[in-house]
Amino acid sequence: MANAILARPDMAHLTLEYFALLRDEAGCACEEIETAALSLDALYEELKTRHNFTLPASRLRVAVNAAFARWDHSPTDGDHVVFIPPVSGG
Amino acid sequence: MANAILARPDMAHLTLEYFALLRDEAGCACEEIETAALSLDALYEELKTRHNFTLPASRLRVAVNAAFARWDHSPTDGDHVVFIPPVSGG
Amino acid sequence: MSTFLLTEDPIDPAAFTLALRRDEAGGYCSFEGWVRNHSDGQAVLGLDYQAYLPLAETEALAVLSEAETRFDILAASCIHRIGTLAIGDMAVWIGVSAPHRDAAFTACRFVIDEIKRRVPIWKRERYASGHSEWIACHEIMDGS
Amino acid sequence: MSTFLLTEDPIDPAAFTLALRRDEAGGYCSFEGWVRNHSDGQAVLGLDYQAYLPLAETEALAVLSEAETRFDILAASCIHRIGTLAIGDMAVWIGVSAPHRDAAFTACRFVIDEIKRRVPIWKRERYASGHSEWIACHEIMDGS
Repeated sequence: MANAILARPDMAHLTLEYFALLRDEAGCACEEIETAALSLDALYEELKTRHNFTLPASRLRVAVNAAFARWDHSPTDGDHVVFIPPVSGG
Repeated sequence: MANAILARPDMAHLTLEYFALLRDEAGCACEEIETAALSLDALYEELKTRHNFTLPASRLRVAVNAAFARWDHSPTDGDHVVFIPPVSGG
Repeated sequence: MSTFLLTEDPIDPAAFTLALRRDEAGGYCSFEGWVRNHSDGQAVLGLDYQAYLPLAETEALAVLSEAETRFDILAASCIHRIGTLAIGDMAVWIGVSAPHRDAAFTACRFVIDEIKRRVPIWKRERYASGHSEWIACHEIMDGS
Repeated sequence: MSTFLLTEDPIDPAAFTLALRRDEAGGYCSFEGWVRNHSDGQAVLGLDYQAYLPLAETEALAVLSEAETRFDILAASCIHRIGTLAIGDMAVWIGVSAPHRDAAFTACRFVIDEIKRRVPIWKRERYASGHSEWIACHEIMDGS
């Protein structure tokens, strides 16, 4: 139980959806993951390593459950997370 | 013949077309006149008196044969003259 | 390149818009003037437009041609209606195609502003009060 | 008041334009983005658009609502296409009605600029060279 304080034993189950360059680099539009990441920032670094994403977090925004979120937000079990590459609509 | 120098014996036959307020005040869209006026400026003063036009020449432009003209232009026999009230298209 | 039409019929810009299409065009801006039900606090029933046709055509084409010279656009056209118009009727249509949106917007705005300023077309407002009045938008222009 | 539509079908603004009509409206400005055959000197064959639908809808409606608050307009709407587009296809349409033309132009320009800046829609350009590339228009936004 001392571990709980350091490592967060309750892994969060998340749905990730990818768009544009991130989708190409991840090789999928959607994936479900278990993560111990305590922030969206940490989550992106985890995924960046796994998928070799080329975009730094500084060029992205992030949304949780279809609303923009802060990078220090802590993802919760069941969250739907989308990292938003630079947009180019119009 | 001495009169010719002072009064221009050759009267010009002109077609006048009126628009907007000038048409309403003249009571006609078009008229043919004979004039001895030596400039469009003088012609307008002549017509202003005849039709009780309320617009001063300073608020008008003038066109001869479908092209904008100068007020000191001398109308020639056969000319088609239009005085242009302030426009308001669009 | 540019087309100007004065018409007594309801304006239908479809064919004109189509003629502005270019493979190099990335932006298209259009403006429509509609007859609105009020003017300077007075209730308006409708408008009557008159135009001095030959000079209006020359002058409007000059405006369109100036727009094509001054701005990085591909084509610009304008249709102006004359006669008796009711509330909601389209009085004027302008369309501009350009490689990029900035020039499309700027040129479209330029064309409607210049059309209003210098093309010999006149508008009479018919008020609910029964009164009607020719509207004057320009004041003295230049020496000519 | 304002409507936003994301669609995989060709854009048809007719019904949307009709819904912007008001008896108090004297000016209507619209903008269309068309797929053009070049970009930064490269020949373009077409575009692919992706959108994060729920957030794109929320954010585009926020842009339209901001336009209605900031400018003296009556209504503003936008349609954005997604999927695979060819040269000449309409990628985006914006329409704004207002009592006077100045607000119509300003608000229409505001909407397209903000849509491009912050709505989660992405464009990939397919080049004649065979290469294709996701285009980045925004850089860092704010802290969020």
